[in-house]
Amino acid sequence: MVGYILNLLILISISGILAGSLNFIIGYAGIYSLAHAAFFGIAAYTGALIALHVSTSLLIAIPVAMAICAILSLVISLPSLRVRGEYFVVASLGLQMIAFTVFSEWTSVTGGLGGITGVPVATIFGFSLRSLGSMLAVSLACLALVTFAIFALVRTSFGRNLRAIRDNEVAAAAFGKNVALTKTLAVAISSALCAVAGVLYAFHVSFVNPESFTIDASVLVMAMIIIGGTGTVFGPILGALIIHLLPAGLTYLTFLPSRDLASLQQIIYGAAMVLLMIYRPSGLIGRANVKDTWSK
Amino acid sequence: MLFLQLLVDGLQLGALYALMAVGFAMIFGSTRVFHYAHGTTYVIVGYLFYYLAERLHLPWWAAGAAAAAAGVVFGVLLDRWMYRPIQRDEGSFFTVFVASFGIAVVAENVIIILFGASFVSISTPLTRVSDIGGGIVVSYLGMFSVLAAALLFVFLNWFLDRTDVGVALRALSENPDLVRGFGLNPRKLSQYAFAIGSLLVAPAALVATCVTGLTPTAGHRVVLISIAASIIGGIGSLRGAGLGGLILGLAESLAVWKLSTGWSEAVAFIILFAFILARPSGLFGNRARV
Amino acid sequence: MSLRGRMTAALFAAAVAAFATPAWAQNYHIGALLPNSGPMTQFGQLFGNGADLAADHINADKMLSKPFVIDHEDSQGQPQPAVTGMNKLVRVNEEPVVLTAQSGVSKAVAPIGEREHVVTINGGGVAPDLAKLGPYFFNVIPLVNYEVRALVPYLAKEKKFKRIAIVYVEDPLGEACLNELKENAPKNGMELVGAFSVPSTSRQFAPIAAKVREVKPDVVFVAYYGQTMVALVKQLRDAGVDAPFTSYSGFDDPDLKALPAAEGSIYSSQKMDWASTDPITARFVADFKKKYGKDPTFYNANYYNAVWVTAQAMASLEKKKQPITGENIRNELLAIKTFAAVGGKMEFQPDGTVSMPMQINELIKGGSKVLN
Amino acid sequence: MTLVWDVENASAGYGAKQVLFDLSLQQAPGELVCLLGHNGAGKSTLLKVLYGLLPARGGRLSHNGRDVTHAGLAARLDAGIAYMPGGRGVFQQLTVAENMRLGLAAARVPSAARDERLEDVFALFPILREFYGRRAGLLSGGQQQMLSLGRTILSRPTCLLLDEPSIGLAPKLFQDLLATIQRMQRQMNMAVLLVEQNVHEALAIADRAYVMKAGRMVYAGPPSDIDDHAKLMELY
Repeated sequence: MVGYILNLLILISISGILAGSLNFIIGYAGIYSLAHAAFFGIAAYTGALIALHVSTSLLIAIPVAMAICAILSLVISLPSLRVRGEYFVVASLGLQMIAFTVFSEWTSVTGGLGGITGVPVATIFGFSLRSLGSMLAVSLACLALVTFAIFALVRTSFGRNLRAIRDNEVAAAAFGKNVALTKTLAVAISSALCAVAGVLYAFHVSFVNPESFTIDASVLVMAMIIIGGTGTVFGPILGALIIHLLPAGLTYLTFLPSRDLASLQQIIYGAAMVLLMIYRPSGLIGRANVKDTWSK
Repeated sequence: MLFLQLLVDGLQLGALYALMAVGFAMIFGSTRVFHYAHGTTYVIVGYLFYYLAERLHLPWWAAGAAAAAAGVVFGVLLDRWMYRPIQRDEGSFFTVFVASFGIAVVAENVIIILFGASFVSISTPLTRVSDIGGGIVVSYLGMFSVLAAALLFVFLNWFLDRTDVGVALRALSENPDLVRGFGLNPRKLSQYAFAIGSLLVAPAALVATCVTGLTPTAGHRVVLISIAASIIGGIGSLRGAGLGGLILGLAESLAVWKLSTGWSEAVAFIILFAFILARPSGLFGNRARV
Repeated sequence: MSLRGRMTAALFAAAVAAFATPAWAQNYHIGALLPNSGPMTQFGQLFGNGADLAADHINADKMLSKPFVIDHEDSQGQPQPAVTGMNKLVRVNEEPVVLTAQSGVSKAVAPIGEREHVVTINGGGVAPDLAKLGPYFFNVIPLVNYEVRALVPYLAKEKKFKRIAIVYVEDPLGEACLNELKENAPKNGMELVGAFSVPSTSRQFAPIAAKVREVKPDVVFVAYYGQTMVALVKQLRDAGVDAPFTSYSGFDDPDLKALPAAEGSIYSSQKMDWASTDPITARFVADFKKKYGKDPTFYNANYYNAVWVTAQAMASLEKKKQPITGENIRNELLAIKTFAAVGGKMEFQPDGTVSMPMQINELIKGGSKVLN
Repeated sequence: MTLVWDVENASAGYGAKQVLFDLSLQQAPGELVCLLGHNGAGKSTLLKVLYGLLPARGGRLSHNGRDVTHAGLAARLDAGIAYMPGGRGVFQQLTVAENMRLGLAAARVPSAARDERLEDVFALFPILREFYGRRAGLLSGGQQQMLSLGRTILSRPTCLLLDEPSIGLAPKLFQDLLATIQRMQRQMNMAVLLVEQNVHEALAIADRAYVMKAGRMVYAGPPSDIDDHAKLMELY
């Protein structure tokens, strides 16, 4: 029982990191990326491969994955950043599709659809994270660090530039801000932070395959921050909590017909997304007046 | 020989892709709604067609027409009861998208409860190929796909060039505020966009129900293809989306000519990637407006 | 309410919900982690039906001192939900045994089973890499290698096919079929004239059909599974591939049996004589028809067997007055080794795989018949 | 006499931001009124409220004696109100013909009557006939303004709302355009409400003038009273 809750909390922490890192570009920079699961996946594969071939230490896997994700995000996002707004979303969706194809087709590295199995238990300072409790402690610590990093980043002049770009890109450019550089950096930072979640995920589940990094996953993360509230520090974490607890809670509603239970779960979940978007689009703890920054 | 056969197959596939993509591009271009539930329209049309034709034994043309009509109604109702309220209060592009995705999830699972998760398909001799000479084989439905696409494109061209609503829809995609400035009602226009966009996905759904079979989750792929084709063709350009769809269909088929069959899907994405890298505005796209 | 208040409340609600489960001690429980939603749902139902019937029989026979219950969790056919479901079964319900299916899901949950000493039994996936998932992982279905080795000689000798082509999915299952075919076709005097891989996401097979027609095979091996195989067979046939199809046990699929295009296909499976007078098989067949109103398939039988042998091991442990734990059940399964099960004797190998005799079947209108 | 516009205590705004405060304005039939004021004084906003693009939050709008405070766009078009937006007022990607077609469609002119309406416009702006099939984006700034104005009068309005027609025009062209506007007003007996930055030119043709400042009316009266630099500066 305790194990179940610990497991759920670990997944929530990982999702919290993921959602927080995406919120960094969506909520503070106005860059709507649907390719987040792709970077999550790249990090997870990197983490798994490092664990299998180099070292099981999180202190090695996480920085390497962060660097790889940041570099790849630069290569990939530079051309995409040339287009704006909705166009970037569509372009990022394309990247997500390509990433999935690469994950499933580049068999020699990713193991194809079969994925990579038997990722060993993570270690940190030589201490093995075999127990769920220690894994949770590390995940929570990472979540706290990432959240604090974002909290601190948006308060620097870089963060102010980001918000200036989010609110009015043309005006920001007119004030001499280097819009392309700022946005690219933001995407790189976001991808690097997202890598933390990817590595933790690979170690926790000890199995990586492409199905965990589909467009559905990207949208799920998106839903987390939209439900929780964009541009807030704790919104993404709340969103992650809800998205994980909703299906888990539904399985306890024993009066639902068991054959269709899974489908009913999905229906409730989809309907919740729709209703929230109609009636509480700023998210549960969103900014009071989102109109000015959200509308085109 | 193989090349010609693949070309013919690719044309059939591309024709249907083109229709789906143009439908999506029409809705996206003129209303800025990222209509993820476009794929849901496809699935609804297909399943209704299956239900009417295979279970209720309606004549195929009546079943097809009723299913297509239902798709149009679905699109228009979504616009009115979901996208409009969201856009009115919030206007966020992304809020609309998430809601649309939610609808896709709901519809998919309702269909699973109603019809089960496995394939449904309509058995008809029309899907069997026959030799049209030189070892090239085509099925009647394959020819129908190409013909339907051609006819719909002619209709679409006429509609966009020669009718008030068509011209207004093009205007809407250029500048929605100015449409109001002219005294036209963008909301009414967007319903037309949804009606026509949804109608365009119907032939693909009807053909797929017979040829490839249909699953409740088929809608996702429809959206992915539509989006990829829209990017390749240039967002905002209907001609571009149509051409993009055709290119994707042809590429998917012709890829196996020299390459291993495993590449057929990836080739489409490689083309997409090349466009994103080298020409993010696509074939006919204007540079994104601010 | 403050943010912290809200989060605490949500957590508390989850904890209450989680603890509010019935008292487990009164019953024996095992878990079933099957695809109850998603593209493999059809199979999830086949698997679940077989397992549920076995539970009925075990309780009817009073084989164990307490009622026997199967707790179902949905794997959605995908690793991540499967891991969540597995954790729930193993850590909340503390099930000693979990039934699973499919390579991807099995590979994802097997490490949890091993770590927590929970026996994990697969009765649906046949990919060869399922043989290497650790000491707690059992297969009650023969893996595909054995099938191809039995199938190819039949195709060559009885059917006199000379040219065989394969259309396969790019995953361990498809590649195993390809490799076995590469090795076994020449041995039996057949030529492998073409090997065509299908990307796992593809639904459009006309181009592949064109390639298959180009090599003019006598018979086409399809190595896929689930709904996509149904679509593949239908489209290949529609697009002018006239050669008969052949495949492994994955072909024993109600959708394929209902598909006119698949008629006449030849496929291998574990030996299963439904008309057998052996009491276990006869009872299974009769009660299955009674309960579900249709004929059983291998998959129903495999999951029936998975539950059946588990209960036997439990009963044996009860007799020895040993606690019912995953570890003890595992040791007992390997110690008993040979079980009387539906379809005949089932013998576990030390690596957790099972060896069973094979048979060759042909799909006929609305069903299948045994050829040898 | 029924007033074309009788606006009492109108207020309006965007989101949380209020732009217009308790505005009142009157216009007689056939009268050319110009509306002056700084950038951001709320002139364009007032036009949008009159045309129905932006709802009034308070006050009452009366047009030809009818309360149109809550009337929709179509109802206002039918009532004879037409609006020429500020900035780019034509669809760049559409041809001249298509822009005109949308004007006719918006005014719900039956197809039989369309040619006649077009001829009216061609009579005023012959250049539009010449470039009828050309994409509007390819026209010069002045030609685009003519197209925009021509499109506006397709509905044969009795009340024309013009938002800074001078934008992007060379002084000479602007003079011509103003002359045309004045001619139209006289010939068709249209009430014209003209928002302009070029104060002196606008005052020269206006029958009456209003001056706005920070969302409030600060002057209403004959143009001659304020056509004097010092006086105007005081108001601004």
